[in-house]
Amino acid sequence: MLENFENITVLIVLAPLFGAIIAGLFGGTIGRVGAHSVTILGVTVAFVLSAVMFKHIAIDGGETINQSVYTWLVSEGIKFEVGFLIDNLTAMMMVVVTFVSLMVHIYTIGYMSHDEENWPVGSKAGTNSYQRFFSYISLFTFSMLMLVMANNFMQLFFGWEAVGLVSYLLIGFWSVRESAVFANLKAFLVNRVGDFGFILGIAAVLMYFNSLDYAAVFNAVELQKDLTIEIWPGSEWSVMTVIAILLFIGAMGKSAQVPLHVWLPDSMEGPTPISALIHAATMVTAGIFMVARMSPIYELSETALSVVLVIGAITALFMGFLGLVQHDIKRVVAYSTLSQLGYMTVALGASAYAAGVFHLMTHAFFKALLFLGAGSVIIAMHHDQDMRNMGGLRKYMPITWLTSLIGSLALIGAPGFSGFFSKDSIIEAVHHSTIPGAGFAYAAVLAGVFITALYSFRMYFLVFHGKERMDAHTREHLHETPWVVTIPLILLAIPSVFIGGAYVGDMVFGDFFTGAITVTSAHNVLGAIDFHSAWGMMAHGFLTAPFWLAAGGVFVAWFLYMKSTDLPAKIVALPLVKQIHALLENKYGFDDFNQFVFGGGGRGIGTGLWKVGDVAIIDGLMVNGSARLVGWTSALVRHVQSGYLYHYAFAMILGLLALFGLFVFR
Amino acid sequence: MFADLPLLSLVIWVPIVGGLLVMLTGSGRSGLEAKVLALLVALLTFALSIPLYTGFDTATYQMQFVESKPWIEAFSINYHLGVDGISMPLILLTTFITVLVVIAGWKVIDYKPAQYMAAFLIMEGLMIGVFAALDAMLFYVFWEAMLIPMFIVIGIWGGANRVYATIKFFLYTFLGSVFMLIALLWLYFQTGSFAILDYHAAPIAATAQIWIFLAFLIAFAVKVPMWPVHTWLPDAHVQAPTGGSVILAAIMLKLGAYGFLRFSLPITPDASHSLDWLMIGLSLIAVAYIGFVALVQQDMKKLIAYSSISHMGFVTLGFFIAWVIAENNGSFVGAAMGMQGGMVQMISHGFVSGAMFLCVGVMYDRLHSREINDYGGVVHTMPKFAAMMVFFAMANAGLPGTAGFVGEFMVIMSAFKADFWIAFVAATTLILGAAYTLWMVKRVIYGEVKNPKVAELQDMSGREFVILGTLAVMVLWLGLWPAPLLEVMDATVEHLVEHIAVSKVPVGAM
Amino acid sequence: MSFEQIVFYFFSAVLVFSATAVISVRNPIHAALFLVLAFFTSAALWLLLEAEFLAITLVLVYVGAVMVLFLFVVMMLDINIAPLREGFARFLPIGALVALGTIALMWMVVRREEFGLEAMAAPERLAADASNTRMLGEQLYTTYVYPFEIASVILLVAIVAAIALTLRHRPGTRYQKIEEQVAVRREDRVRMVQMEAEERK
Amino acid sequence: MTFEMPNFLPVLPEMFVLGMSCLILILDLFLTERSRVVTYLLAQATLVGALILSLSLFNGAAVLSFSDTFLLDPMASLLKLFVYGAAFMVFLYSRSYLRARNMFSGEFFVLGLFGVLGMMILISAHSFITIYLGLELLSLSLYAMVALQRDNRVASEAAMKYFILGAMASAMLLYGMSMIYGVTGSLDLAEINRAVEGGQLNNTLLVFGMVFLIVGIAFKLGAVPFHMWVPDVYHGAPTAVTLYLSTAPKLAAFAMLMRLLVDGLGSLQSQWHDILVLLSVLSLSIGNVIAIAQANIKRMLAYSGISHAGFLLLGVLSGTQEGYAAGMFYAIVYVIMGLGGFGMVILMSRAGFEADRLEDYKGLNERSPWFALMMLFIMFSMAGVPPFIGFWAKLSVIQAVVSADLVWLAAVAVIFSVIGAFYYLRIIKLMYFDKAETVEELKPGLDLGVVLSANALAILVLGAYPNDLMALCRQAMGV
Amino acid sequence: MIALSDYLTVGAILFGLSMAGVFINRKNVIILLMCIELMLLAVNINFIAFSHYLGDVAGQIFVFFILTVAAAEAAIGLAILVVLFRNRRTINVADLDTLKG
Repeated sequence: MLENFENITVLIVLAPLFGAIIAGLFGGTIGRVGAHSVTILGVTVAFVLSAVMFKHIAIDGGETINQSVYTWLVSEGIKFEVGFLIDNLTAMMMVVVTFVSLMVHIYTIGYMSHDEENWPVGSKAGTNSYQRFFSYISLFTFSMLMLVMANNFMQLFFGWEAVGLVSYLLIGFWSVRESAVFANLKAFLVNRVGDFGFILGIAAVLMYFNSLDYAAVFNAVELQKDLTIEIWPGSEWSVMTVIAILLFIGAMGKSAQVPLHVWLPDSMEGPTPISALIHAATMVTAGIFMVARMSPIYELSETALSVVLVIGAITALFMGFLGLVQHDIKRVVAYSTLSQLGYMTVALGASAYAAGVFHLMTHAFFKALLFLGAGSVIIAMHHDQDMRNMGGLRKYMPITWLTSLIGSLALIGAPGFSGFFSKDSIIEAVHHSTIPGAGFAYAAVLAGVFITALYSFRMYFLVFHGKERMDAHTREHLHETPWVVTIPLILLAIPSVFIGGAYVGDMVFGDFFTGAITVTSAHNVLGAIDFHSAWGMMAHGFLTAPFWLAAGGVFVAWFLYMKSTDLPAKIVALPLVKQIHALLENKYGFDDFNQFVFGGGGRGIGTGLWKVGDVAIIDGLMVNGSARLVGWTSALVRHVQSGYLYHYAFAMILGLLALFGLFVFR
Repeated sequence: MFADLPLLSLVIWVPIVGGLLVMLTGSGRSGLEAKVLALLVALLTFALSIPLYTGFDTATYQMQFVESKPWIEAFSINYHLGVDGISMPLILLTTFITVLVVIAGWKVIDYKPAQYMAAFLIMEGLMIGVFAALDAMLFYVFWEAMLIPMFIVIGIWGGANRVYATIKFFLYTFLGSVFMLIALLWLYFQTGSFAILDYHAAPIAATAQIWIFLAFLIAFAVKVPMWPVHTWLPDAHVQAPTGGSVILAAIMLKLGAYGFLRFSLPITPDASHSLDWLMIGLSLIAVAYIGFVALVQQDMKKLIAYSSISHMGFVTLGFFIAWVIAENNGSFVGAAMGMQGGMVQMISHGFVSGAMFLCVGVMYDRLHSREINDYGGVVHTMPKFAAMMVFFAMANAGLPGTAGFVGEFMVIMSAFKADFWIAFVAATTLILGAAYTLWMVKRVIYGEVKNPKVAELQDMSGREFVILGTLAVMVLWLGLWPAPLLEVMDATVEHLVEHIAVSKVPVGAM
Repeated sequence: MSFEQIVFYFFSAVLVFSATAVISVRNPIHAALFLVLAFFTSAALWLLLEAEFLAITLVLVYVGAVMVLFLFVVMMLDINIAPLREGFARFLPIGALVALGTIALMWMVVRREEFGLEAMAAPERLAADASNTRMLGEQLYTTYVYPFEIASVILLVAIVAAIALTLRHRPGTRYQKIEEQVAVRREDRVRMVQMEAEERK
Repeated sequence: MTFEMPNFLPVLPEMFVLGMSCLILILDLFLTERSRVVTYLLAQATLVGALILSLSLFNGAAVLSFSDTFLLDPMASLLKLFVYGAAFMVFLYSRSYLRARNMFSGEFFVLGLFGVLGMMILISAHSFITIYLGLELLSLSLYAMVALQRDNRVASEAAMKYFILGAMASAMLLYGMSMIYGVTGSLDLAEINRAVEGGQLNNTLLVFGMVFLIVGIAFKLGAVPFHMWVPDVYHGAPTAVTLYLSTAPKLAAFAMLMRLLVDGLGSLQSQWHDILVLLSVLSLSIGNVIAIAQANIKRMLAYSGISHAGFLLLGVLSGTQEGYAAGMFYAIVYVIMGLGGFGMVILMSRAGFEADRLEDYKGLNERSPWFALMMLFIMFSMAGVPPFIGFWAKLSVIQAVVSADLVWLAAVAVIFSVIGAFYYLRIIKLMYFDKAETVEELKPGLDLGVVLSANALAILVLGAYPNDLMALCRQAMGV
Repeated sequence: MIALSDYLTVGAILFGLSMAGVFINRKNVIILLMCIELMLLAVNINFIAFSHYLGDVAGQIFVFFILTVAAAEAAIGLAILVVLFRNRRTINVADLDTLKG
């Protein structure tokens, strides 16, 4: 059976869906154990088969699978199908998704074990919330697989929206919390703004390629690349640029690029496991994956590329800053996620798709690790997420401490850790890139390294070292989290350390992605980097600027938060810093702006159109107005019927004269 | 076995006669016998309508299941029935929804249940008649007669302000349709026949086409409804009983759109061409303007009503996009996709909006309030229901995988082919639709339980679960595999596009 | 000016005058009498037109019957003239205006040359023995027998209606019903009552 | 002076009705209050007999008699049939009503029959004289009937107004006749038509006379501005009489219209066309608009009747045979609907209680769903909503108008019919949407209930299958 | 010689006067009845004049019938008048205004 890969692909997708349906519909009957068993089983099957698939495609070099499962609809001869495309890129994504998902499933058993406490007494939604959660994350796995395995835009959009839906459901999982349901609405709407561009992009593709099938489109791009479209009179745009930018708007929404990033920090309202799975490892990287997948199109538009580059750079740097001022442990990680997504985007913009995707993979592991570590800490802290109440946890929970340290090192790109390889290759790539905005981007990513190190280790020191700031009661109950929590940590720590070194050769500088990703020779920045071996790169790494910046960051963090802990307050008190700090505190004012302009504005327009347009003018004036007019006329005219005979007679005479008049005056 | 039966006549008259019977079973006490009988009739009708689908030949655009016998020789008016790929799905939709509506009214209606059920059955028959009529006068008779039961339903079982709403509804639509009547008579004097298909073939001078088109427009625009003649809809919806709202949203609105396909486009293609800017403009206004208006509604039914208008904007947009496509691409390729998108949107909106109204109804039956602010945290007391509601809300917001997505997707696709900015405005529905729907969901379903009454709510009864469940299945099916629906209408729509592509203005005449 | 013309203009003048009087005098009795005058004068005009029978009929039927009926009614319903006196001049101008307007308009039409002498010369006088009555009678009972019958029905209806409307049995009036008197029995008249005596206070 | 025996055969119905009326008149004198029903039965028998006679005489041919003063053509036969029918229904409806108000006297039926006779004469008149006499016979009966309830103040006022205005109108009609006579030199419609067609007559004079004629006709039809009597008389008269004079005479009026304008002055169509347009537009607007403000259903129906007259004129003014057929169809349909409408008022009334205020219809659906439904049929039919017969009537006249290239007029008509729909809807609103003020069961006499149901159901059935009635009207007009 | 138009003029004047009479008389219903008689008289003059100048007897026949009808009309009119007076104790035209609107 393992030979028939067409069936395997279907099985990979359906296994988690099956688990999700069982756990979702029959959660009440099968109970908690039943629910998490069935979903974990489903995801395990998916993972194992993905691994098999990965071996078949990537390692044994089996030829790319491009199969159609069924025809969604046919219109004017254009077939919209549901189908799968499995090449190295997809295979890699599948393994990452299913692996992290599996880890998160296991981890969730521990994390959600006391979920009933999060629900108000007597809430029917509270019962079975555990099963529901598992069904959701399995459903997410299904959707994400649909997304990455799609072989056409329509299905891509399906997965795209499906993961959005699940994310919506999970962010608002604790639906009793106003903040949570606000956050999930915000997340969905912001994503919709992205999808708005995305669907227009798809429409453009359909218009110019008369097909939504990847293969068909990518084969035709060369022929269409000189087409232009007139968006508004007198402005000719390259079709490729338009398509690329429209699609990228979608990516901005999903991958939380400035200015559509605002939903991601709030999404931390959701339970930590999904923060790890959805908002760090997989879903938010869908945009990155998509752009990489569309590389044949992007390669044809330098404009689009530098847009991507600049947006990514901005995100990478400025979101990093925000990490510095956060006290909520999850939000720190969230902002670091934003910043790392920025790095990936930069890579894409620099046409270093491979590096971007590679960073996507490593980041998936160590960021999931960091989140789960944070989650483990939160469990230990009885769901207190404020770092100011932590400190010195190292001796209470060694495994969490160690794994988190590994995660942080990987994140700041300490040589040897997987993050190092991916991030350094990105920086190098940008260094070699020549397209507009590359200079700025290079500066941004370099600065970003320092910032990353600073906030990561600020968090690390505040949590695991220093004096213990939590209250007595909490301290007594402090202990290492159960194995279901720690096992995933360990399992994730391993790739966080080694995967980078192991695969950087093939994936970034090798031909792993050939066929999946297209890079024109003009943009081939990775080719420009001289790479001999992972070891060599590592050794060389100690001499490069990024390393020293990272080290500096770590040192500053140590100095500020271990050595003289009262210094930060003083610094913040300084005049100029004060304003900057305030600016960072309210996140550059993005939220206030959106609240006011879009939230308020939308409601304002709506009220205006409704009250004035509908109620006042159409209804009041035209509809009821005419009715009132008739009634009024009638009440008036009826007085002609005065009841007096002589008036009646007069009317008759006048009528007679009038009839004569008809002939006299014509 | 069904081939020899006059299926269409059966599907039309069984519910009408059944309705009369139901009325005669006496507006008694619980009216249980009336309800049971009504359900049987509705199910029978549905069963009778199935062969229309199974026996349907998707290969041809010709009318099928045709029946024709002379009715009024004086004016050569015939009792002429038939369906094609456009009308057949709508008939099935009608028979299907009516069954649900009957069930929905089961426990809720205690005042004169017999009359209630009868009204709906008769309405069903008349609406099917509209879809099946191939004779303009027959069409008009059904079209007008349909108003009577609806008028009664809203007026008797409606809310506080029902009288204003129902009279507004009646006069609005009545005013709209009388102009169509004049146009039909004029056509009769041109062609000497009331057969719609003859009108399709008849050449008409350009100016005359404009007038006819406008006359039709008034009639159909009111029904659809299009801005600015839409204001009867929110009132009617808000005041109507749940069943009424469902029929109204799921089927009656479709009649207007159907009219465009059956009359305006094929009879006056040149006028449609020269006035398509108007239609597209109004459609886009419906999408955007109404979207914003829906955003600020406090009354759930009003909100859904406005969202209906906005969704119907897609339908009309899809219908009238053809010529812009032709101008910008030199061929009508892509026009059919728009029309099919509009058609799919009609069907899917039938399911989704119907389901939404039923959801509101479920809550209204318990709390007797439609105010969003009276709710909040419903999920804690009615989790099953909440799941349903969120699902349908997502469908309403056009989530892929649900019925709501397909139509919008296709229309946007072909709108982009026509013009970037048309597609741009149309696509705003992704944002607006999600905004007003989910914002309502947030305030109604999620959050803490503030209203103590909400704390006492009971979750869905089996009856309600069956209704919503069935609809959910349909919505999913249509979303995941719309191919069968498209297959049914493909030939017809393709032919329609070919038909409108050629001018009907007689040569020399102008 | 020939004799005929003198006669014509004289009677027309009187006719018009009396007509004006009919609509303008306050006292209905005077009005009635002026109407009688109007009938007389027009009868005279008809004689000029050689419609002797009708002229006579007019005098006999109208003056003799209808106008008498009028006067009878006027007097029967003893209406006090006082309120009828005031508020007449108020409407006179507008009334006069209407009257003049209508008359002018009609006159403009009828005075046209089509009806002038050159268009329609006055027919020469009939022979002395020519009987207008006979002429009418023959027509009436041959060609116009059907209308004649109808006219009779109309008169019948008039009778029926007049009676139905005005004849009324006074409820107060008593009639002697012999059959009841004969059929009367003792218990109809006499009633035995039993009542015990009460002691005086 | 030779005198050939006239052909009595075609006049048999008239003779029969006349004879029976006289018989009843005499018989009634010898009847006591209790056996008064005999009069009623005889009256009905008379109508049935006349119906049978007319039916047996009904053939496509047109027969002249009594030296061309009498004409029996298909139109006449058909209209007569419906006149009998209408009168028959009226008597059926009125019986209990009259009893309750001790108006159940012979006079009512006798005068009613004489009215019928007048209509018959008018319908088959072929000369100014017969037209005038028929009209007067009808009018005089009606004047008397309106005042028949002697102790009724409003009724007598109504009668007085009706009489004065009616007399004025007939005087104008006569003046017009005199002018036409003067110009054409004849009283016979056919000869007049011939003379006019000849064309060397002076047009102004003809039109001058014609206008007066039209005034007379318009008054009878109740078309604006000669409608002033209609609301007051309909309102003031006892409902039974209102029922009578609002239905059958409309047919006679239509016949009069046809005889004078079509048979007589057919070749002046281009002239009277404009006048009728003016009249119909006025009637449509005034009638429908004022009806909205009414609180009394008899008055409201009166105004609706005025607007219906406007519609009827629409059919005729097109000047085509189809148009005349449409007008005739409309008149007949209006009679059927009017019977139902006023019949409902009678059905709702009790001794000492006239159900003529709109409030009296509140919550009828609770008191008697069945009759509420019947009233709903009638109202929607009057509003011209399919599938009821009223729709087909409107359709056919509007079709006639459109065929005469008067699309604007058609538009005006439909707009006002929409405005008019409002007050019909209000009745339904009262019956169905409002709570009843009184809970007492509505239990009319069996015959009354049956006849009303039959009437209303006829409206529905004819609406579902109007073909035969239309065909009748059309072949009566020789289409 | 007297022209036909002269007679017609007389008739017209009479007719106009009597119509105006119906209009301006607001006090007494009887006067209205008289006005109507006058109208008919005017019409009769027309008919007779026409029949004389046309040399056609039909006009006179018509007048004959008009006279008959007028008599009947007068009878009924007066009967109604009597009923009215019995009910209201007045025949003032201005008082006949209970029916209006």
